[in-house]
Amino acid sequence: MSASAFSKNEMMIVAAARELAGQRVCFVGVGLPNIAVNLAKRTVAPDLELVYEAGVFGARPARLPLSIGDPTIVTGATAVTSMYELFSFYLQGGLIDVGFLGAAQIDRFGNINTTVIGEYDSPKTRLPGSGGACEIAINARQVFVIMRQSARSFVDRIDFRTSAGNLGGAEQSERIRREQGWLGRGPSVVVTDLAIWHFDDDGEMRVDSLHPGVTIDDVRATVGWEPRAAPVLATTPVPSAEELRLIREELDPGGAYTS
Amino acid sequence: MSASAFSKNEMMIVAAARELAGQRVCFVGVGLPNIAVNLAKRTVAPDLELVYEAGVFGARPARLPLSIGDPTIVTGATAVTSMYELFSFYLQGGLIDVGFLGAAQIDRFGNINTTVIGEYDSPKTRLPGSGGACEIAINARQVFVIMRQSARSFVDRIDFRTSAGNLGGAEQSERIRREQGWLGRGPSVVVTDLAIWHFDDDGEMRVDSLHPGVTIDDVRATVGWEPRAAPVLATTPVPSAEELRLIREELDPGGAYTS
Amino acid sequence: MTPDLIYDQMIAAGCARKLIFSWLGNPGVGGLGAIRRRIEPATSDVPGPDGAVAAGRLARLEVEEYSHFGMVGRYTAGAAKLPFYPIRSYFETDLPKANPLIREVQSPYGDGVVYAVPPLRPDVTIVHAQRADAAGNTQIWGLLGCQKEAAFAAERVIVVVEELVDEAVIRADPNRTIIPGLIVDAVVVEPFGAHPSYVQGAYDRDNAFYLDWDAITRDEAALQAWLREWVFDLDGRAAYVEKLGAERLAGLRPGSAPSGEVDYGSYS
Amino acid sequence: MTPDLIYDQMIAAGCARKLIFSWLGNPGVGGLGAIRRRIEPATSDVPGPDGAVAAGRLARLEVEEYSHFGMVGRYTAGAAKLPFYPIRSYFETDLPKANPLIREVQSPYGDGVVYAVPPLRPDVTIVHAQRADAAGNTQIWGLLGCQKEAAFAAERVIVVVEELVDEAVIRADPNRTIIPGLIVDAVVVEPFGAHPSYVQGAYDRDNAFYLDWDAITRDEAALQAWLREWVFDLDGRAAYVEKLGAERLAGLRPGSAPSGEVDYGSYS
Repeated sequence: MSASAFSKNEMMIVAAARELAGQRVCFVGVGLPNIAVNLAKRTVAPDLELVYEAGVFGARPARLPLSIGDPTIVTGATAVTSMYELFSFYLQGGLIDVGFLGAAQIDRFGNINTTVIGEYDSPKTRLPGSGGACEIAINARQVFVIMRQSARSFVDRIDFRTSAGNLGGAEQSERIRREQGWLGRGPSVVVTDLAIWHFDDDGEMRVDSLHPGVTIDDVRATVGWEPRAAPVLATTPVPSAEELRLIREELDPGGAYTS
Repeated sequence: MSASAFSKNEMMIVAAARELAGQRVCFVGVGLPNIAVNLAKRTVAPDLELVYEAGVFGARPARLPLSIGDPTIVTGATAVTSMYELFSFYLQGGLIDVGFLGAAQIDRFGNINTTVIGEYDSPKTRLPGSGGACEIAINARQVFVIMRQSARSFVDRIDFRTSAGNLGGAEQSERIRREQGWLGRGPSVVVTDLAIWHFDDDGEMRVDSLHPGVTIDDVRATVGWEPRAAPVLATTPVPSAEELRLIREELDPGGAYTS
Repeated sequence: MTPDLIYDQMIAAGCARKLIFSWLGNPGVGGLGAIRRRIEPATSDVPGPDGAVAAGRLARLEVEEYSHFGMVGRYTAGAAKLPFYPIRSYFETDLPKANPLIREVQSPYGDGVVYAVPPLRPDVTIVHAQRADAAGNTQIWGLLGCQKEAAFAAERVIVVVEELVDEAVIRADPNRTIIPGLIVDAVVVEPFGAHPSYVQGAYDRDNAFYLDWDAITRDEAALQAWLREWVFDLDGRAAYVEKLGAERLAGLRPGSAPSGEVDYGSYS
Repeated sequence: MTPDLIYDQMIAAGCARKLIFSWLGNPGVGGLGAIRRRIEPATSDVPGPDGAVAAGRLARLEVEEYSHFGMVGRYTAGAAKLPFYPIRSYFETDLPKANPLIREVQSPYGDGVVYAVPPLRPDVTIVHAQRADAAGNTQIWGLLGCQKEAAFAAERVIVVVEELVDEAVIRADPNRTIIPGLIVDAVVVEPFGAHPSYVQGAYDRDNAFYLDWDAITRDEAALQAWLREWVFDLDGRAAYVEKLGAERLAGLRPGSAPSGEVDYGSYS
């Protein structure tokens, strides 16, 4: 693949990383968020403080961490804490600006399923489960989501609500967040391999930007409801040569995430 | 003072230290317990694990700690923990064999006051307060008490119950300890400058041994109730030359506790 | 807490009846086939090609599921002998419906409700660490996870270490001691004992193993063959390490990143 | 939490209206006169010999009292944004009667009652530490007390350090970082800033000061004279340290007890 060509996954990761510009403290979820956040740290957000749920604040991974418990997130970090302290004082304590999550299913209000496809007691597919996602979803000030978009993942009804998004809409979400004293305002962006979505005032997600070569019909074909689009749809700027170099040479030379 | 002569305080500390023979893990209270336990560690209980509430397990103080937060309890210790972990996992978790406490007032059932003399809201004397004593009293498997004995300290009714002993007697104490799931069996010995007391089956303390030169009338004159005595009263063996040397040369050369 | 390859292996070998967890997977790679085959009816009905331990012959795996913080709270309550641990998670999720042990508790200050998780008291907690002394005083640096809480909560504790050190090494730096010998029942000295996972400062994750596992775990026959070759037919862990080969292990050694020293001061 | 000499000084100087605590005293020596005079009616009625700040002119000190674990629980709940923290203390004591904020809470598992303490969120937490970098990343060894919880619970955090170090020193040993710069509002570099108390590895407690304090604190006039000489008439902390004198401070230096080094490993 030449430097000017790029894969859908590369576009998704680059677009997600760029959303972190200006953010300060980011809780890094397992999988795609891990590579997107590490790319952001090397590009638009060099001062970003990376928080890993295994107990690291201020990580400076010398390579892409193979998992969210990789020793490279410890060496050179600002602080290592127990998970107890990380979840109690950093996350529930309200110090996280952005929680960056992946998802298997998402609905129009940004509610997330990472638990099961099918019935809980008799699942068609057993997924990893919450991990820290359900607590990140309500305690991080904002939630960013990165996931591949398909009719199986963008669904009208998620099979299990692992992590709360805008619940049944902004009105309900804001009331419950206020009543329960949640620190987070909920999901603010969803980046996929096709598009960038933000959330309307009523809490439903809206396509704002299509990745190069993607049409709104491509998006419709991969969403289980009639999706909303911004009046004027932007086109996501293509990955820069430097972004591609970082992904291909430093972060994911094996192409595990991006090929 | 010659090696064969000794003060009442020295006798008290020596007698208290000897009670620790065979014990494994001791939570060291502020004041007199500190010197008694450090003497025990150097004599009858070299394997005793000293726990200090400021967050040390397995202390090996090179000198008598000036307080229970002295840096000498850290250097050479097995482990340092936060107070949260010390109180949660070591004490409330049930790992402490003996809690060694001092007291300003004690009643016949071993209930302890270290809070106020007089009314709580308008005290005659404001004492230090609980510190960790109220939690040591119910969580340590046994409680040892060391205190000077006088009509002001051995009282019929304590002015404030800071730390639970045998409550109104063994029957009530055992019922509540069972119901509440307390790990401790309560007080088992009180060592004073005059005598050694243990507890009868009904939960009331009983003089078992008088220090050399002390009569039962001396004890009666310093107790605010009619004290019980064992049928045959022992005489506490005098301090050995080595015990006195350790106190005078190593532990309390200034005589702060023992003169 | 976070079942990964070693749980997949144990479950494939028939060692487990129930899984209490918050996240399961092959981190950064994919799924765990042995576990999925015992949870998903469509796959768990398929008998395995192997004898008694084939997945198809084993009962469905019971599942009791929390979030990470929920598991941390459970161990914390277990270690502290608390009847419950309060956390702010689970609101408006389906987890309390899936697990009736996640319950609400009222604040006694009239300011609302939080969720509670019950104490967890493992029969045995096994901790891997860089070093311990013969008395079991154990030091760990790098990620601490929930190992301290899980150890204090347990009935028995086994510590597996890369290196057995003199007591003086431990006592020179007491702030690094995570688990006191007081609660340790056995110390096992087993270098590379965490393979294919890593130990901070000692070796890296054997990522080839994790990648290879993805194919193995999808195929019950391959998994059982792996267990025969790498577990049942070997005489203990040392044989496993020898079979991995010195070259493979040497390739996992990281460069050096020393901590520097601090001074505790001598107060006598 | 444990008011000692510095609290006695602040209260004598009229800086406090209320004391929230679990133990008060001059550790290993005796009582705190300024505090007692503002709690005990018999003594607090006696006007002090000095002007506006004399104890007799000051209102009775409000008192809100817990045990050590209660205070630890309060800070923990404050740091974790929990509405309460459950502990097994206080049963069959007079403390819940003396402090109505100590309340019972039912276990949602039907296995009884524990006590709860409410969150404590200080306006400011001041922590003394061995070292921090310019961003406020703070490392402590030796006793940790409840400093981490108190810092995370606070609205603002001030760290006072013996030594300002390069960021690389902190990052070389991340397990020693107790407080991240993220929550620190100011770093104050003030060697001997903990005097008359100690700093692990840096200096010992100035025990003569504690012993001397016993006479000073019993006498309001002597205490006010001490405040004039050592606080009000001095131009900051450096002047206080200079006035103590190099010889006195040199006598507080401990011998060396190095921690040894560990290796975090370089994974790139």
